[in-house]
Amino acid sequence: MARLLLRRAIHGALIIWLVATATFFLLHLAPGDPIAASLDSPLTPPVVRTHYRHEYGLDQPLSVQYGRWLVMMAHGDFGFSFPHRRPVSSVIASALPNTLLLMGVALLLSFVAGIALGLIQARHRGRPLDWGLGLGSLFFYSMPDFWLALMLLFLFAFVWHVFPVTGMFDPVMYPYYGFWQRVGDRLWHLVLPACTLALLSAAAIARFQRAALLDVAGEDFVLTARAKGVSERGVWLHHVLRNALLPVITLFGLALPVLLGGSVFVEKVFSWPGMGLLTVEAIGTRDYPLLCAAVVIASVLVIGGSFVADALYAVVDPRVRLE
Amino acid sequence: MHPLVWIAAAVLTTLACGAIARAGDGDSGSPWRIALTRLRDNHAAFAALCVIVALLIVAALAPWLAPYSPIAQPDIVRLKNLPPSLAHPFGTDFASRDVFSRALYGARVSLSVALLAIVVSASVGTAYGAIAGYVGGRIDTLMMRLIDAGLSVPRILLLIAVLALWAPVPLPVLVLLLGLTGWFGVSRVVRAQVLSLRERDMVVAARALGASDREILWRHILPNVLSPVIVSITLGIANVLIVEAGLSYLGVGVRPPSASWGNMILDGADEIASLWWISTFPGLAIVVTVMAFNLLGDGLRDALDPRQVDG
Amino acid sequence: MTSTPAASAPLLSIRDLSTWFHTGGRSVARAVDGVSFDVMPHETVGLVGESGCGKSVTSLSILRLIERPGRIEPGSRIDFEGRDLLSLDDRAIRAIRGNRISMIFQEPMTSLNPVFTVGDQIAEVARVHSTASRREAWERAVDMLQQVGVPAPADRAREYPHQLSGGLRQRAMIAMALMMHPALLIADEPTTALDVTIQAQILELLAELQTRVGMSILLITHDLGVIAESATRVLVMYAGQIVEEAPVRTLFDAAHHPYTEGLLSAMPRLGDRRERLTVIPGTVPSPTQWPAGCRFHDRCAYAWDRCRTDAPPLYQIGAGHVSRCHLAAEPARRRAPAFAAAAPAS
Amino acid sequence: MRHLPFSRFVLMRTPLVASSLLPLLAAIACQPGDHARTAGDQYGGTMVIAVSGDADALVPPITVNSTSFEVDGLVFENLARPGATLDPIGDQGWTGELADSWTWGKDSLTIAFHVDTTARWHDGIPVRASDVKFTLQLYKNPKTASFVAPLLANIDSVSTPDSSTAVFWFKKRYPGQFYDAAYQMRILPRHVLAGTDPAQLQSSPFSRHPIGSGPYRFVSWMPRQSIELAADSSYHRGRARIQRLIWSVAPEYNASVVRLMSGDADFLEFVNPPDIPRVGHAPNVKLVPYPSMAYGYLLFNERDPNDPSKPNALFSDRTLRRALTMAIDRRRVTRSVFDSLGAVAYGPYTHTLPYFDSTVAELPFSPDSARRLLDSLGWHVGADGIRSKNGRALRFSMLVPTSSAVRMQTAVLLQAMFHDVGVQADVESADIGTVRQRNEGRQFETVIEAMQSDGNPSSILQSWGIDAAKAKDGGNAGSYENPRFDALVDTAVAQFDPKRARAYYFRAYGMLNEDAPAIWLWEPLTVAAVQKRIHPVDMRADEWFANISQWYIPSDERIARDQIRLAEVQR
Repeated sequence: MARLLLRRAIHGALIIWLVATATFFLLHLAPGDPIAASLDSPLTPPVVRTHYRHEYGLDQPLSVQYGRWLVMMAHGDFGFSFPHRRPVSSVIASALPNTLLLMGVALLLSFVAGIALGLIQARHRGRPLDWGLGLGSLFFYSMPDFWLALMLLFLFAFVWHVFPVTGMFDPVMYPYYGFWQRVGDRLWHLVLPACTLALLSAAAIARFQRAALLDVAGEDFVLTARAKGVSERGVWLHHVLRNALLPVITLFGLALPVLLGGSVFVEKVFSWPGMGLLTVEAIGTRDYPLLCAAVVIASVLVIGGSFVADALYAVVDPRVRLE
Repeated sequence: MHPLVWIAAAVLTTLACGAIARAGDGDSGSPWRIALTRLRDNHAAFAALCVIVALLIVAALAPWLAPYSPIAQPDIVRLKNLPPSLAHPFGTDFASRDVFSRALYGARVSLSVALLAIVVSASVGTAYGAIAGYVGGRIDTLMMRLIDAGLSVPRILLLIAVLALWAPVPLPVLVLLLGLTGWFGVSRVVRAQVLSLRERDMVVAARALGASDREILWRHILPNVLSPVIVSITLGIANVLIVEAGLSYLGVGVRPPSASWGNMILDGADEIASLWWISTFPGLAIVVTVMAFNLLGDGLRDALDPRQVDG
Repeated sequence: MTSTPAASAPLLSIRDLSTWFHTGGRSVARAVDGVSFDVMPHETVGLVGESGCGKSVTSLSILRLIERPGRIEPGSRIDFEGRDLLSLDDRAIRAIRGNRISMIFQEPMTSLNPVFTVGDQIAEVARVHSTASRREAWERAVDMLQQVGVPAPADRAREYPHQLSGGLRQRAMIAMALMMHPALLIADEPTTALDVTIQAQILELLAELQTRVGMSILLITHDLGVIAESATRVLVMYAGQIVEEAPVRTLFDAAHHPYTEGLLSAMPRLGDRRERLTVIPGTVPSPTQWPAGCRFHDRCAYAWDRCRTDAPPLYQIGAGHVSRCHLAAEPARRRAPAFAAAAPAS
Repeated sequence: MRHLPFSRFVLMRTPLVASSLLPLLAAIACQPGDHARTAGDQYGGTMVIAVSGDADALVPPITVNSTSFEVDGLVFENLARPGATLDPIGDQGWTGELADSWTWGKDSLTIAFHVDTTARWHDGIPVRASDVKFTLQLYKNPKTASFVAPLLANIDSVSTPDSSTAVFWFKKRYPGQFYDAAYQMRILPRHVLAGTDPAQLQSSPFSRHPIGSGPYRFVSWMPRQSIELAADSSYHRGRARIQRLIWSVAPEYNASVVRLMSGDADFLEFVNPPDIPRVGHAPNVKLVPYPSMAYGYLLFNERDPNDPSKPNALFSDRTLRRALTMAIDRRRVTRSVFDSLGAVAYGPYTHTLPYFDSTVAELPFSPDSARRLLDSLGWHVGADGIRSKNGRALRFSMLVPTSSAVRMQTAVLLQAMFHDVGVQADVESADIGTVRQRNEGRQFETVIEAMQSDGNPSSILQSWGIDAAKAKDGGNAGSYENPRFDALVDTAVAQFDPKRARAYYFRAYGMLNEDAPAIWLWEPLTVAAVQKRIHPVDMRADEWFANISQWYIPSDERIARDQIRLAEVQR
């Protein structure tokens, strides 16, 4: 088991290195650089740009830059973000938790909602409720995430004025709130972005969960359970769901990259100060060190996510656990 | 794409629909015939197919159907930003262009980008998966590791980065990029299928009879891989449509003045509160189209599944 | 219609049971089509037939385990211990399932839930049907495993199904079924998936338990060898109907229905695991389109005009022996031996 | 010239809609009774400023970012501040800020500023002349790499005869002397920064927590979310009336509008024209138009994009440029993009500034003349409706930054007008970094530029002079070279009499219209949206926030967030 873990860790590290290197060259070979992108006023004296290019080694040959960067990464130093005028690690430290919060809540919401929906649909298989819910989740599943975000923003924030439209908390009052008020304020700000993200993946999970449940519902042991006199509720919640959760756990690993991609749009529309927005802005400003770090972190998340999913699978499925 | 290509596509799909509608009862006959019958009996999938055909026809006939030119700016001061009316069912945008006409032409751009991109990913994915599955062993492992690496990068981030950094990217390159980042799933499906087929009797027999690897791949394995690939393609089109819309929404996909549904949403995104129609209608068009392809994909999966038994 | 000589009241009495599957469109699959029979207390009744003849659907109908689009048609009647099972509400029928009537199935691997321990699944029966606490239920489960001959039952109970051998799994299934000392055990192909030696052990175990618990068994199988060993009375099913009923000895000595004849002449030795008896020419017809007249006529070596048009009734042949064949009326048409040439050479 | 942040304008969003908006504005702008109250109860309150981007480093010499520019403008002080006309010549209309008085040297090569002795840094230390001297050294230090340094080239040094007098020594006499000395630099605290390596300024703690001498002191900064300032009660020019200022960051413009209308934000610097009716009808919001110094134009590259040593095959031809200019209905474009909130640009200098020439001879809009001119140059219309000459089609690309919806929209409008006269112009959009880089490298055919002019007319040589064309990545990206133009500006710069300077400048502007190195398109009128409880809201074109310390919130109009007490602010 330990050897297996080690092997997976090495594979993961290799993949991350591959991805990071590809990103590095992709960025540095592209036209433009962070200095030109940040000092964008035509009135900026050229000497200033030259100065900063030299300071950040952007005037060095690419191979030298790559070598330096590798050494820095090996020491856990992500470099300095010129547009933010801060070390990349500090920029990311202020953004990553926000994204993790958003994704965590969205993940939880989407799995709970998706599994519940799938269960309702499967229990009412072939009836109008199943049909309606199926069409409904397909509708959301087929929606571009940014458009859903825009529409929710339009309806809830512009037309009905129900939820706040930007940020993670009220910038003015937050410092003066008590603990519970703060929690409430944060949750209030979380509703729209988390629901947007959750709706999209919940729709996918519901579709998947329904199929998995129906697969399991046809198994012999379900008939056994019924023949034992177990109630319908017990059959579905105990016997069927427990088995049908296994394939859904693998979705956990697959959902992460989807959520990461979705968070780019959702964070943009709702001005959520997380990694997705940071990355999009960093592309605009050609913030190489920040972008490289963001890509590395994204792939760590994705690889880590699938790792966790596998581990979870092993915990839940006795057949895998004991072999 | 050339309008003739569009018309051809629409005609072919219509013929396919006709064939499906005329197909006899599927209790007997070839697997394809059974699949067609099943598809016809699946009302939702069949409706979706009709929607897709209609969309293809609309896209093909856009120049004749659209009331205005998609790029004409009849009066940039007085006719801009009009709300929906009889003359302009979807309203007009900032340059006094008719949103309805642009949505029709947008169907062309969005659909052709999606279709062509999926052709790229399906061919690359099938080839890659077939080779990996057929060769097996260490090469297969290595090839699958590469897929893992590819899948660990969020696709949308990668595309945004490439497209923004190397802007402006011409449309064919955009299509290529969309295709080349979307084949991992297909190749996994194909590989799994090939792995299981490799040991089947007919392949073993063909090998015993001295057939070459290429012949076996071509004659025995690929035809059997076709149905999962068809399903992947249909669902893939839905996915590519969304990805392209997202990129265009960020301003790095299809560039103006060409109308794609995504960049039409961008046109109105900042003014969603004042000029809701500019973003809403193209968004609905995407939802309907993507839904149709998803429904059709689901239907095809059920129809082509040999395990599925009637009743 | 049936002719049970015993004086006591039947434990289970089925009359005109029809279970049809409405698969959409115009076609209706009449999987079980007017079946009637009785099961007496302490009796073992065998139900035989090829796959697709309606055996399993009959057994599932008894416990009302038929799911949509299947439906037990109005006019059917199933009386058990004096109660009409078809008129019970959901709660009441659940109280009977696994309690007064239990079932065991062909494939013990897939019939056990892979994510729960064996003991847990056996104990669940007690938890559902009694007020036993978790612990009591568990202890009874271990005790039951011991009774069905599982060695080291306390350890086995903590294991998952995939960790047990096929024989032990089936024993676990039996333990689960007998947990509440049912009056009737429906055993649907209980030995088909097992090795020959294990098959014998399981049949022995069932016989032993039957005497100990004092229950009736409805034994469903396609294997006449199993019937010969265990059953006292045999029902032969074909195309959704009972075509012959007889005491086991009568059936083996003097089968009347050509279909039974075919089954007997193709009878595999104990342990032959062939799914389908291939020696009768043709296959079971589709339940959506039963043939007119006698449903067996197109596979029957004796069939004549009448068989193609008139559906035969159940003819009384002897004591407790009925057959659904016009030969009962025109015995002269039987030319022997109908299937000898087709019998396997070995 | 003065360095101004540029990104605000770059990010300006899609304008659209509506008929005449000016009445709406006029009605709201003249709020009576703004000054009717006494000042006694006017201290206090909170103003939330909605901005689209976070600050970078809060150190004036190196910041390029508009939010930083605003925050720094209130934390730090200049020596003096200009009057409303922003006249860069001489010291007419200027008032003291950190300096309370100044005297010119006899030869006009020195100016002695007397630093207000009551001025204190926010940590309590008095401001001294030595801080001024230190500031100049820091700005000019090459290791600082300040954008402002080149603008200080004519200042030789600062001497400090006593602790409150800072004497600026100039290398030569010139009209902009006072402007450069008093307004280019924000004075920094020597006692805090003396130990900091100028090259490390951006990563110093100071850049995250600045200490200045201005009306507001720094309180807190939550990266990418908000920055908070509080009125400094001991400010030497009198405590600012609004107690707290909070910059709240939301990259989406939409969100800022909604927050303003719902009352969550108090101030939005720029409202898109299409939103003006909606925002204007919100009961709690007033719209305040104020002059802007931005203008947009389509710049022709007179050099070959592939080889800058060669002239451009198309745009080196003055007649062709003139013809293309005449093909564009600039009034219509402006009206479409900005409705009534924009004016046609006449050159690289806006209406609001003192050296604007409203009589300049612009090229007329005349598609017919354009066609005639193109015909006469040998560009004839082909079968596809596009002109060509010797097999080369009259076709070029217009480079536009994706982030600027205004310019994207302009490009689409221009495209259709060019097409009318048989010219094919392709829109080529790229992100702002790429656009800038290609400008530097002269790798474009035409580009739609938007500029923020400063008050100083002499700076046009930075964008249109020969030196700026020849220098590698100099500011004259289009490589317009006309020695007569350079001579006219040089002469104008040397004039100490504003009237005579004006005459020369006007002739130079005329040349920029005659030669058509660019198609001058539009200058937008900026409209800010402010909560009605904030008074009196007067804004200056270069720094909207210049007078913010005089704004107030009457006590009877305060809302919940205005009630937070001072003690709590100093948590």
